Amino acid sequence: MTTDTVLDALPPEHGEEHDVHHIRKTAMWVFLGSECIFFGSMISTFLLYRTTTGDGPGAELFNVPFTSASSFVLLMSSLTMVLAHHAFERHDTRQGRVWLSATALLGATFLAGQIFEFTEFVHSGLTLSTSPFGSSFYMLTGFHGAHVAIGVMMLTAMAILSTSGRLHHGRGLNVELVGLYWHFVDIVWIVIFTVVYLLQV
Amino acid sequence: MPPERREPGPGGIGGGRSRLGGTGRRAALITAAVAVLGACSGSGPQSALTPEGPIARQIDDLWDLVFVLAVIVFVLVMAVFAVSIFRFRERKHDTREPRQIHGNTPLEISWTVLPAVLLAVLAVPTVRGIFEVRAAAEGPDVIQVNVTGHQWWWEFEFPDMVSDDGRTLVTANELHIPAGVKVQLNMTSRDVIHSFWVPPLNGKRDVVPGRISQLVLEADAEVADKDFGFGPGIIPGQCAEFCGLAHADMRLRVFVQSPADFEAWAAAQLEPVPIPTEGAAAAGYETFNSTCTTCHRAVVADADGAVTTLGAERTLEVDGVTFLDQFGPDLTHFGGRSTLGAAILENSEEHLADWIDNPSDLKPMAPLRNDLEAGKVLGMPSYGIDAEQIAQLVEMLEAWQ
Amino acid sequence: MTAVAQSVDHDPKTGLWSWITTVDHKRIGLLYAVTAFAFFLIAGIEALLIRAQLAGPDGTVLSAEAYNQLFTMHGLTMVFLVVMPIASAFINYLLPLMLGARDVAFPRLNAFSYWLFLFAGLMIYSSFLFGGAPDGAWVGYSPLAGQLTETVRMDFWAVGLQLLGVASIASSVNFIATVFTMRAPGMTMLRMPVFVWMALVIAFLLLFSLPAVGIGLFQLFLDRNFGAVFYEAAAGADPLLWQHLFWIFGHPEVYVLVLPAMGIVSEILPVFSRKPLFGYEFVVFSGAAIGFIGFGVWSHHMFTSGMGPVAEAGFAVSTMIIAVPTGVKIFNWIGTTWGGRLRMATPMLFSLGFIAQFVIGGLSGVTHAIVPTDYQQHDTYYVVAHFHYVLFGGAIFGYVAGVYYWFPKWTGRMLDERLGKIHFWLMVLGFNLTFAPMHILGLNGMPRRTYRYPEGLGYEFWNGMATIGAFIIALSFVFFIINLVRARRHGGVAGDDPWDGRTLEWATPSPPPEHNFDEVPLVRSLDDFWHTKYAEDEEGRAVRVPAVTGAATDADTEAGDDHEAIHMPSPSYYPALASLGLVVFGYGMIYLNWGWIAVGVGAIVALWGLFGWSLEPVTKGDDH
Amino acid sequence: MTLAATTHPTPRLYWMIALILAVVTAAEVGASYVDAVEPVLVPLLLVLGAVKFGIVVAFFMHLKFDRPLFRSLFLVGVFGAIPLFVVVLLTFGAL
Repeated sequence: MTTDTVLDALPPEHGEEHDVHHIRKTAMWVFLGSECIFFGSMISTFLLYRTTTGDGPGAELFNVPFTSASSFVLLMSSLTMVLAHHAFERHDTRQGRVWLSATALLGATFLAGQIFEFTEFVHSGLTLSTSPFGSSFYMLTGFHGAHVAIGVMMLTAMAILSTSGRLHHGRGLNVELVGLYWHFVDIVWIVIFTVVYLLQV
Repeated sequence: MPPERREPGPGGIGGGRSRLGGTGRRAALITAAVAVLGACSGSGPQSALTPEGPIARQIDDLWDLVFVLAVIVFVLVMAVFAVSIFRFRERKHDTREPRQIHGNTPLEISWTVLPAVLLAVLAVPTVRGIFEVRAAAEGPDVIQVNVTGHQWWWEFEFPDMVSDDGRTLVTANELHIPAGVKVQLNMTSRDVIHSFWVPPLNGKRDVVPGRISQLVLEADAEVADKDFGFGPGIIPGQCAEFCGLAHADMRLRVFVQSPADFEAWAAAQLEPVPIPTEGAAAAGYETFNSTCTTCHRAVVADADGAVTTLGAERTLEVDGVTFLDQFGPDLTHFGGRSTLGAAILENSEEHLADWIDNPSDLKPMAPLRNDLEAGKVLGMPSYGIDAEQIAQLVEMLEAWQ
Repeated sequence: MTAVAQSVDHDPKTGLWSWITTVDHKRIGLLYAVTAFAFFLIAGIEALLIRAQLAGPDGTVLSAEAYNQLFTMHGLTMVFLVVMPIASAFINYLLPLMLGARDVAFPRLNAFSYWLFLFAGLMIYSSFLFGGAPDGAWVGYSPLAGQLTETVRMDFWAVGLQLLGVASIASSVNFIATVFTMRAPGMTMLRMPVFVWMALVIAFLLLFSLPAVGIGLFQLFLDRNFGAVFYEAAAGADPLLWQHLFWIFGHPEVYVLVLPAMGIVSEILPVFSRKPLFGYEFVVFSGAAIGFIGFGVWSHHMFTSGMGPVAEAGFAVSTMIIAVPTGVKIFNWIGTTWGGRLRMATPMLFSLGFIAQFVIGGLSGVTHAIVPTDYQQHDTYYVVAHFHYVLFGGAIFGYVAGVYYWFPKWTGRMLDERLGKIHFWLMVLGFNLTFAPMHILGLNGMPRRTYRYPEGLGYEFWNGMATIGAFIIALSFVFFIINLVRARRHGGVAGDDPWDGRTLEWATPSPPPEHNFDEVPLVRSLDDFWHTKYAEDEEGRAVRVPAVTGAATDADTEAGDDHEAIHMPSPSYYPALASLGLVVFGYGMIYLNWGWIAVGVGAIVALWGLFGWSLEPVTKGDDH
Repeated sequence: MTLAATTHPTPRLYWMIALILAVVTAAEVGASYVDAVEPVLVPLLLVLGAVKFGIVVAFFMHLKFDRPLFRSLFLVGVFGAIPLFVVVLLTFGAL
């Protein structure tokens, strides 16, 4: 961070009402910065143990075509997310709700793919206890999956709330913030997909 | 008082006591206490400030340098600070407000640059010291020792000291080394992280499961004759990394011997001990062979000279090196050791009897959590052996000199 | 200034429920302070027991088992339940006031952080009732921490720290958002008080360091309870990974503990020297530099672990570099006193004590950077001496200075100067008597975390001295407590600005009203409040500005003040509910064999709290 | 400082970006199966991954158009984490 940009951060305009939206976005970006270290720790644990497979199976288990497909699904959910945000900005609640639901659905599809993948791996003999490779693989992808699941829950909640008109800027849950979170989960997967799957083949 | 230092350190004579006593600025009491009581609180046989070998001395020289610099910096800074406090403290009749000084850039730059220069100067011997102290010992004279850290004792194996029938020299908690010779320790742990530390001979080194760490010990030639309070040439040390319940009681002793004495010791250690054939000791042997050998190891010979190693041989492979991994210390020459319980008690019949009766009374351990199947050992259990059997065992073990 | 306080229509609400549901940063700050002080007394008793055990050779006051629990809990309590929350108390109370704001950015998130801290702290201490407290040292080195799975002691540690971490990340996000978005008009970044800067730096430190240890704790927890093998050497794992993840957090954490105290001292010295802080920008940027470089030195806790000489040399150099900005701060503090008119009131005494003792701690820190000497010092009492000089002689002295300084603002009452001075001198004496000898003990080969030492190694005398010193420290705090209790009723009335302060909090009544400022102040310079009171003559000396009735706030009033329009956030019980749910969830995780019910109940309660929280309007009748 | 939120991207741009992302992903997967790129596979994949990362952050998360403060906050996280963990892995000799 250059000092210039820090010092640029001028206080908001005069007046009683601070820009709630701006405050929340600041907080969300701060939180996402922190999440970089969170996932960074897990990714480096995985990199440390990527060949520590002991007697168990290793990266040869990966089914790259399958995971590419589910990566694509998650990538496209970022598109639907941003379209949902765009719709809500134009106060088009109906279209926004459609895109929100699509995003949640794509997220759920990704999760289903992950559950399928985990089941396959466990059947092939890779569990949390098999080796440090197994431990770090399941932890990294599992925590990412948990982030997706939380995102799906928030998206679903917002889609439902929007039907009763209870979704607006004054509340904690709002489309732009959840969108930032959702895109972040997507870019983390971009890194995981590259580092864990593609580089192992 | 331990023997005096090799030479008076720049900070003063007498180890760390008087040199550090002055650091508490306001603690005039401590400084006074140092002066008064200095004579009766020597720096002790386990002190890092009384190096007994070239490596520890190199570290100590570095310490002397940084300590003197730190004291100079401290005195200068505190002098200015004290002047400021006394000169500018509020006085009754001076009601004038002070001049509002907001800063001074040249001053700021100089007190940023000066410490940086000082530290850069310190960085040079530091980096050099790291590589020198860390350097592995090389050459034909170097004695190799494989060290296995256990909760809560030390196992030593001399892989190059082999008997005619192929047995290596194994001992526990008491490490004998020849004076004036480099001894290379190759260390690993079977359970948690330990740290091997004999301050007068070198700094400490963590002993990490799954890794081999190395440490070189070297004692000056005359150390073999010096008495640090435990007998000639005996230097205490202990585990320095918190390793659970009995961490405080995971001690060790290094016996620095003249090369000739060391050779003799090694040769004697490689000999098996005799199986007692009569009296109480023979009965003790029965008990030993039926109970103790579950964990302990001993090399014995019968009357015909046939050598047997009692107790299962267990090993641990780390990075291609094989370490011994017995559940309990090798007891072959137990009677010849000066301590028991990982150097926490003098080796006497009385102490040994108490120890066998209930080890956890003397040293906090958790033998109830042992799971030998899984290789988990957290101390020696009490077997509820009666007093007579204990006496027999004691007699036998103490006879194994 | 006092006159305006009456015109506001918010009733001062009282009673237990009002404290549980409060979202007022000042009340939350006080809650933090009281809770942290209670934990401080507990940690102090633990320390006294430890010192009693070590008073002589082969101590028998405590068993090894009890000793290991007590030193673990002492460390854990002091770091996570005393110093961090006391810093949080100051930041909570002062940050909005110093910035000219009405509250922090997220008042309910703030309440959530407090309740989660309290409940997690109580949860960790409840382990004493469930078979014993954590006993693997606060650093919880693997594989030792993963070893004793028969007891849940280290599960309490792992889950408790995780929850405390969540609380700290939440408050960090909150404080950062507050500093970046809630400053009063004209309050540019370089007009912020140094204390605010330090709060901002530590918020970033926590934000970027806690996730690392959080992952480590998850891994350890999975190892202990779900058969994972992150730290299982037999499976090929490397236990040093834990040390990296821990110290990537643990080292910045040290600065988290001490930087707010440095901020406090940087506020107190100018006020009692009657001079501005010498080199404000340098103090600010050196603080930021300490924070930044603080992320590049973690491995100096691992010099004996066997990273290899290249890594050791690199971290030695980075550790030396961090001494430079630390020195800059000290020189600037001395520069602040130089040429001033030093009023030796209690806050000033504690600040001066801070400087002297911190210098010792800083210099002994430099000796750790000289790696070969650290091979001898590491894990000995020398290290214990070093970090107590930094964290007790430094941080705690700074926080006590802060209590003496701001107590009038919090309560409207002055603390007694005579008792304060007795407290100070006893604490200086006791502190140095306790910890100076530990340098000597460590260099003479006494390792830390040992529950007993034998005769014959020369440790008796200095251990005895240290024990006497510890009890003198305890005695000094008796005077502190008497002072606090007495002052609540009988202390002199403080008025708004008892110390002739420089920062905006002194422009408010003591204690400040719920909404802090009737009018949001307009800030035109650093130390703006001071400049409404004083100008400089041609010699550069401060001269009193002829009293304009009222000060900053009145002079800078914006038009159309209408107190009715000040909307403060409504009280809410959802934050407390959500944190309670998380802690119940935590208990369930610890007792997995029967705790799935608790896991479920906790999750539901937490979600209920979070959803209720995100759906309820911030302010009543503010449903736009 | 300007609040550049006025220059908001359009759905058309979003679709375009999604198309680019899809193409890059396909290229990545393809590259990992082609023997010819084997020698440069690691840097290639890292670069392509970084490109995708950057595009999503800049456009979908609006970082390109939003306040510089947000950019700083996030970049501190990303560019703080990378050297930090590179150093950790270097001490293990794992890179």
